[in-house]
Amino acid sequence: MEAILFYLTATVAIISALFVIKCRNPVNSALNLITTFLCLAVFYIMLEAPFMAAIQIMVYAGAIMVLIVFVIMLLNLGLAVKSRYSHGLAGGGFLAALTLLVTVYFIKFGEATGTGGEITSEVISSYGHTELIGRAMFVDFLLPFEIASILLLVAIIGAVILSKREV
Amino acid sequence: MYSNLWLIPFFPLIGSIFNGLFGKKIKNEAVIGSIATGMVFLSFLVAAQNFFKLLGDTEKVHELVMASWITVGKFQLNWEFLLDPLSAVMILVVTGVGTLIHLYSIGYMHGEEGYYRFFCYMNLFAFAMLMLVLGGNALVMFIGWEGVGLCSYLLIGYYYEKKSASTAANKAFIVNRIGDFGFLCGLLTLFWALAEKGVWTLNFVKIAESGHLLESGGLLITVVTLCFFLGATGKSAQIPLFTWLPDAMEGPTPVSALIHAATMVTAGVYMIGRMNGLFAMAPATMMTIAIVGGLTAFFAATIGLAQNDIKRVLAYSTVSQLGYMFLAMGVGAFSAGIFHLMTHAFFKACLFLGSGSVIHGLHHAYHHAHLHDDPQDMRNMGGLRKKMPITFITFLVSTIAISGIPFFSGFFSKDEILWWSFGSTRGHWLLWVLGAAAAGMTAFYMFRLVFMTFFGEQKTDARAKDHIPESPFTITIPLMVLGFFALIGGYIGVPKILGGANRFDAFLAPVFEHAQHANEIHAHGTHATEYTLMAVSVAIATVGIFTAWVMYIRNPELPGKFVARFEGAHRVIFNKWYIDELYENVFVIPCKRIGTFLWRGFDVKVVDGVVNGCAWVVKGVGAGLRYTQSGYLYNYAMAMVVGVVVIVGFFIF
Amino acid sequence: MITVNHYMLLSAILFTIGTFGVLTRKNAIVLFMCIEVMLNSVNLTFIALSRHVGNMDGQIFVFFVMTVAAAEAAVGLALMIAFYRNKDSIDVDDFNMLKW
Amino acid sequence: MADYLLSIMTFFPLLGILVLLFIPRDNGGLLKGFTLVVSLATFAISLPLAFDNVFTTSGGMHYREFYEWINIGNFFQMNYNLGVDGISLWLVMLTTFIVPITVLSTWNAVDKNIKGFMAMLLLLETGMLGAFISLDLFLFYIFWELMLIPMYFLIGIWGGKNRIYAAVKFFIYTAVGSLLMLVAIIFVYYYAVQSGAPMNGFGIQELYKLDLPYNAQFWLFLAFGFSFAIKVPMFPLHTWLPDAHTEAPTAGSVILAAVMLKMGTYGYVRFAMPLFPDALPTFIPYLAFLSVVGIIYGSLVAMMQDDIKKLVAYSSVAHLGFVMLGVFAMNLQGLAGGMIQMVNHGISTGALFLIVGFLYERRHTRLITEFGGVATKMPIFATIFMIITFSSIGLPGTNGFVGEFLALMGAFQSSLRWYAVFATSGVILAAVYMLWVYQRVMFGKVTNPENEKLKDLSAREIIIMLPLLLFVFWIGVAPNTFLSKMNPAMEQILVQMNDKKVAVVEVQQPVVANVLEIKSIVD
Repeated sequence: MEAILFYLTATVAIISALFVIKCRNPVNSALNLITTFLCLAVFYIMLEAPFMAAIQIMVYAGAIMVLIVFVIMLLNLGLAVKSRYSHGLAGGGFLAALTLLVTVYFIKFGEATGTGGEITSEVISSYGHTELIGRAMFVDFLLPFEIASILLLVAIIGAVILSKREV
Repeated sequence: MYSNLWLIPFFPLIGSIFNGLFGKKIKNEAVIGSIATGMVFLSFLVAAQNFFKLLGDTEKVHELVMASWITVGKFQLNWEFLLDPLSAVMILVVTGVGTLIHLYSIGYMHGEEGYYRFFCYMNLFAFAMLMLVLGGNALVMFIGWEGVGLCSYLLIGYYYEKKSASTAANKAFIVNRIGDFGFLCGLLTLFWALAEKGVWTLNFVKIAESGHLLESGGLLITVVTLCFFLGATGKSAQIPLFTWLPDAMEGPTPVSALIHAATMVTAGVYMIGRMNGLFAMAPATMMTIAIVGGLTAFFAATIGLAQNDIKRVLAYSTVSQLGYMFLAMGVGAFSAGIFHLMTHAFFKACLFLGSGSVIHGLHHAYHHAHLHDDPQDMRNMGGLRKKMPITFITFLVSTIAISGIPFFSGFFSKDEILWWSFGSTRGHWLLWVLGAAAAGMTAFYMFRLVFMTFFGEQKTDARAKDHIPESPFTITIPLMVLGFFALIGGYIGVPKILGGANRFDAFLAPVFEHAQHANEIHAHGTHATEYTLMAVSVAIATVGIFTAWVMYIRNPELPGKFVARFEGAHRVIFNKWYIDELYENVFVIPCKRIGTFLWRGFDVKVVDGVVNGCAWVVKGVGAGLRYTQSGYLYNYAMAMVVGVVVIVGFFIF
Repeated sequence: MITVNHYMLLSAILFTIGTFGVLTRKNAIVLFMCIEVMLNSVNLTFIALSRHVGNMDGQIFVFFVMTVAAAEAAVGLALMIAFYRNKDSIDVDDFNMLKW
Repeated sequence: MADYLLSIMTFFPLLGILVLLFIPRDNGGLLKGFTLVVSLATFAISLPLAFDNVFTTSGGMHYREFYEWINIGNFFQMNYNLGVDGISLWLVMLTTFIVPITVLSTWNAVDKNIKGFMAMLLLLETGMLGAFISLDLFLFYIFWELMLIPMYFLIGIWGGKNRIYAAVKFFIYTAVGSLLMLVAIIFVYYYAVQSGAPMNGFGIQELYKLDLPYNAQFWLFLAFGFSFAIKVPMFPLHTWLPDAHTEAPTAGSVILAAVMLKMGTYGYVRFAMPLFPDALPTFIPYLAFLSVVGIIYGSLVAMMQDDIKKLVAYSSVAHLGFVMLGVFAMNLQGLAGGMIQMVNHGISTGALFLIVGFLYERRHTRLITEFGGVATKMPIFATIFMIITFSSIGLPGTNGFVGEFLALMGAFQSSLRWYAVFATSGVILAAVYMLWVYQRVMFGKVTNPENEKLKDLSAREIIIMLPLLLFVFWIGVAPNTFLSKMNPAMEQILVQMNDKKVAVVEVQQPVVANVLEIKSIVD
């Protein structure tokens, strides 16, 4: 059951990702990207990380994609781009294949070590994923969390200043 | 006991600072001049008091430590003064002659624009010179040593708007610096040599005490003393560093009298006297000194024969007389050298001041007649004895004294030097010959000077000749005082052979006796020899005077013929043996060339060439590589991916 | 049985697709989306491994990646708007002002 | 106050910059006035150091401040480690003393972007002070680089015609040296970590005791020595100096000459020599040789310059040669001479640059041939110039003599005797080039009509020069004021070099506190 779900979702994710880079119209690309994101959210649930799945949908599929689509609409790009691909098609393909080769090799011959951490399925089900995340975030990683918030603030200011018509 | 020694240099310093700071505002010449003169006179009083106290004292060496100066580890140096018979004589000479010359300057410098500046420098000089002679260790002495050089520089360059004056000032200071280089090297080597033996000192008394630690006649002591002697040649204008002194006559005449005749230039002699213990231990150095001194006396006298500028004649005469002093030091006649230093201070100061009086008078006359003739050229003078009687008489007395005519001061001192150069254990008859020949020439050119200036018909321009006045009393009083001393100054040192007690020698004995005994330096010979030598030297001087009389009074056309006959020789002598040109070509021009080459050739081309070359290489490589920066995003992205793949691949495989 | 290797393989494929897109597409916004695909593939690895190891840290890291992605989206898109205003295009071929 | 004196002193100018930022940029007077006040206050803060007698009795570090800063276990640890001893004391004082003078000297000289200029001056002061009092090698390196940047801008923005070239040359020269030094610093640190020697971050007092093998010391000394030799600058690494000096604004030249060149010589005394004493004897003959070459070469080249400022710059090369010769004599007299000469050079050459600045402000040229007869028009200026000239020549009674004499004396006592003889000839050459330029500029008749309207020094300019003149004579007549506070520290450093086993006597236990605790990531 799990395997079927995995392969199905994986197929959808890969195909929609391919469409992201294939579609002529950026709006279509964006919609395909949303599909990919949703598939990933499914995986997160399968990996017993429901909170991450929720965030994935909210932040990526919700916020970021809306932003992207907005921008596409705003600039009214449509089919303005003459050709989809730049001249590096062959080089890009080769390099991408090489990347795949290296990673696959890595996964095939490597071994994921370090099992046996304290967060097991039982722990997750007894505490709930959200609480675990929260505890990690606000106890161990408090300072980075605060720094991240400052980063976002800076990004907001940056975005406002950059898109202002006259500085 | 002698705790007021510090006042002696202190007074002139105060005067100098006062005139330097406020002189410009005061403007009143009388105030400025009398403050400066008064300050030197005050130190003269203190010096005289200390002198007489020392005269009656059995203990002859007194040190006064004022304060600590430099303390670094075992090296401890104080501001300290040393009073012994030698420095006592020197402070009397410096302050005494100094006071008179200051007084003289009040009248002589009247109306000068930088009146306050002049007196500021003069007082500063008095301060530095007193530091030099009173310094209790070599470094305090060195302060004075360089300080007098500085004042000499300032005063030679007093008329700084004249190019020749400022050039002469530079020359004086730089040539002196060459001497100072020697002095420093000697000082440092000596200090090191003594420190090796465990004596960390620069104090003169301690140096004298520990001199025996060094090997007598050894290489080290010879090098040290030779270095010191190089210092002395610079300051005292000896071969090979004498060229600055004649040029130094660019300064006002009182400066020439005080600094370049009576005091500063004798500093080298004084220094050798101060370190006589060391010098006595180095016979090779002593011999060098004697030879250099004798040669200087001789060569400078030859140059003096042909000069026409009244002050230049005196300048070469000074160089020549300084040569005598060095000759004395070199043959071990330390007290005779100092004796000659003293008598020379009197008669040479008097001569310079007298020439100044003449120049002053002529200048006045030319100014009156709106002429621009050279008031220093003897060919424009003549017959002045009636116009300036006091100047003439004092000048004549001093001339006789310098010529070595019996019963004048110069006779006693010069004769003692000649006797020692012949009879001393460190002497040689050749040295005597050099000295005697120089004495004859001295008599000749000094009387040539007198005859050209004061006798014969007046060759001054007709429009000016009736306006030559006798100088005012501030000028004549110092002349008379100095003339008086030039006359009688020698009687404190009448040699035993002439029935005197040579009290001067006895007074200085505590300073020199030890070194002379320890190193077996003494003059030996029979009375007959001594009498004969005396008679010969007097005869030579008389011949010189007579020749001058013949050539410049009886047959005034004779010199012209003489010059025409020996044209080549005359030209060489007139041009000072071309020494200046030689130095210019051997040292100055190559130095400038090397400097220019090092700058334009080495610094700019080689060093900067390498530096800029590196920059060019980097720039060139960069210029080639910048074409990889296409500006296209995917190129960069591709490069990144390649990098990632390579690095990850490296870790995996 | 689905192991962590399956997830990682999937992640590798997605990453490669993203890379290919970044290297070849000309439209800056599509490029941007490709980067998001790459980021997401990495996120997947993180979470899978976090689960595998039994440690929360990986997931926390995903959280930060998302934060950065959000910030990047905001600034990056603002940049594109600014660029479009100046050049009337968001074709990366026109992004060549930094060349020599 | 006393516990934090060094920090307050070092960072007070930085605080001044913060306030400076809020002063409107077109209010030049206020900007200059405020900067002057800040720099004077810094000087006032540093004054207790000069009057503290603890330096006369103990050669150790005083006014210690110690805080942990970055601590990543054995991987990397550096501390905020400050202290001052007799060696750095007078250099610190010189720095705080010279900065107000330079601020005053810029009153009319700078007109573009005064705010930036003043901020750079203050930043420079912080950098220089920090470098002199750092006891942690890494902290030293930070300050060392910190002072490079403002100087780069001072030359590059406010300089003369060829300023960009000069600034870049200055920067790259120095950066090359300092990067080599950085490598050496890191090597020493990790060597110490691996050998398990007791350490305190990069604290030099602990590193002094480190036993390094000879061939490591050889290369390390080379790296440190190279870096410092560039800064000194020693022949043949000196060519950045004339360019930098000529193009820099007066204030920049003064600070460059007075303080920044001392960084190199100070670096030798504080770091290169005591850290690697075994390699030292190998290098001393070469370094002494280069010093002597520097003296003679600098003098000869200075002699032929036609630009006054360049002449003074080359004379710096010669003067620093004396410093280095004294330092390499490796005895107390030489070291004392070197140290005193550093201060002297700061005063005399600083004053010379100010003098050139005065002329430049009036005539906008520095060519010697343009002048002549200035003495008649500017008598006060002539007097001051004369005094400074003789101080630079090293006339006894002025400061220059004490330094040169002690340095030469030290060299004569050591094995460098023959070098010293040649170095002594530098006193002749110094007189030649200084007096010659003085003659050509000041003496003679006024031939250039431009010079007719020259005005004598203003009250402000006289006030600038007076303190310098005071020290010219003070150091010349009573150098013990300064020497007495240096001696214990120098003795200690010499003992340390001669016998590494003799431990540094710690006078007081440093106060440990955590200023910034960054959670270790590696742990």
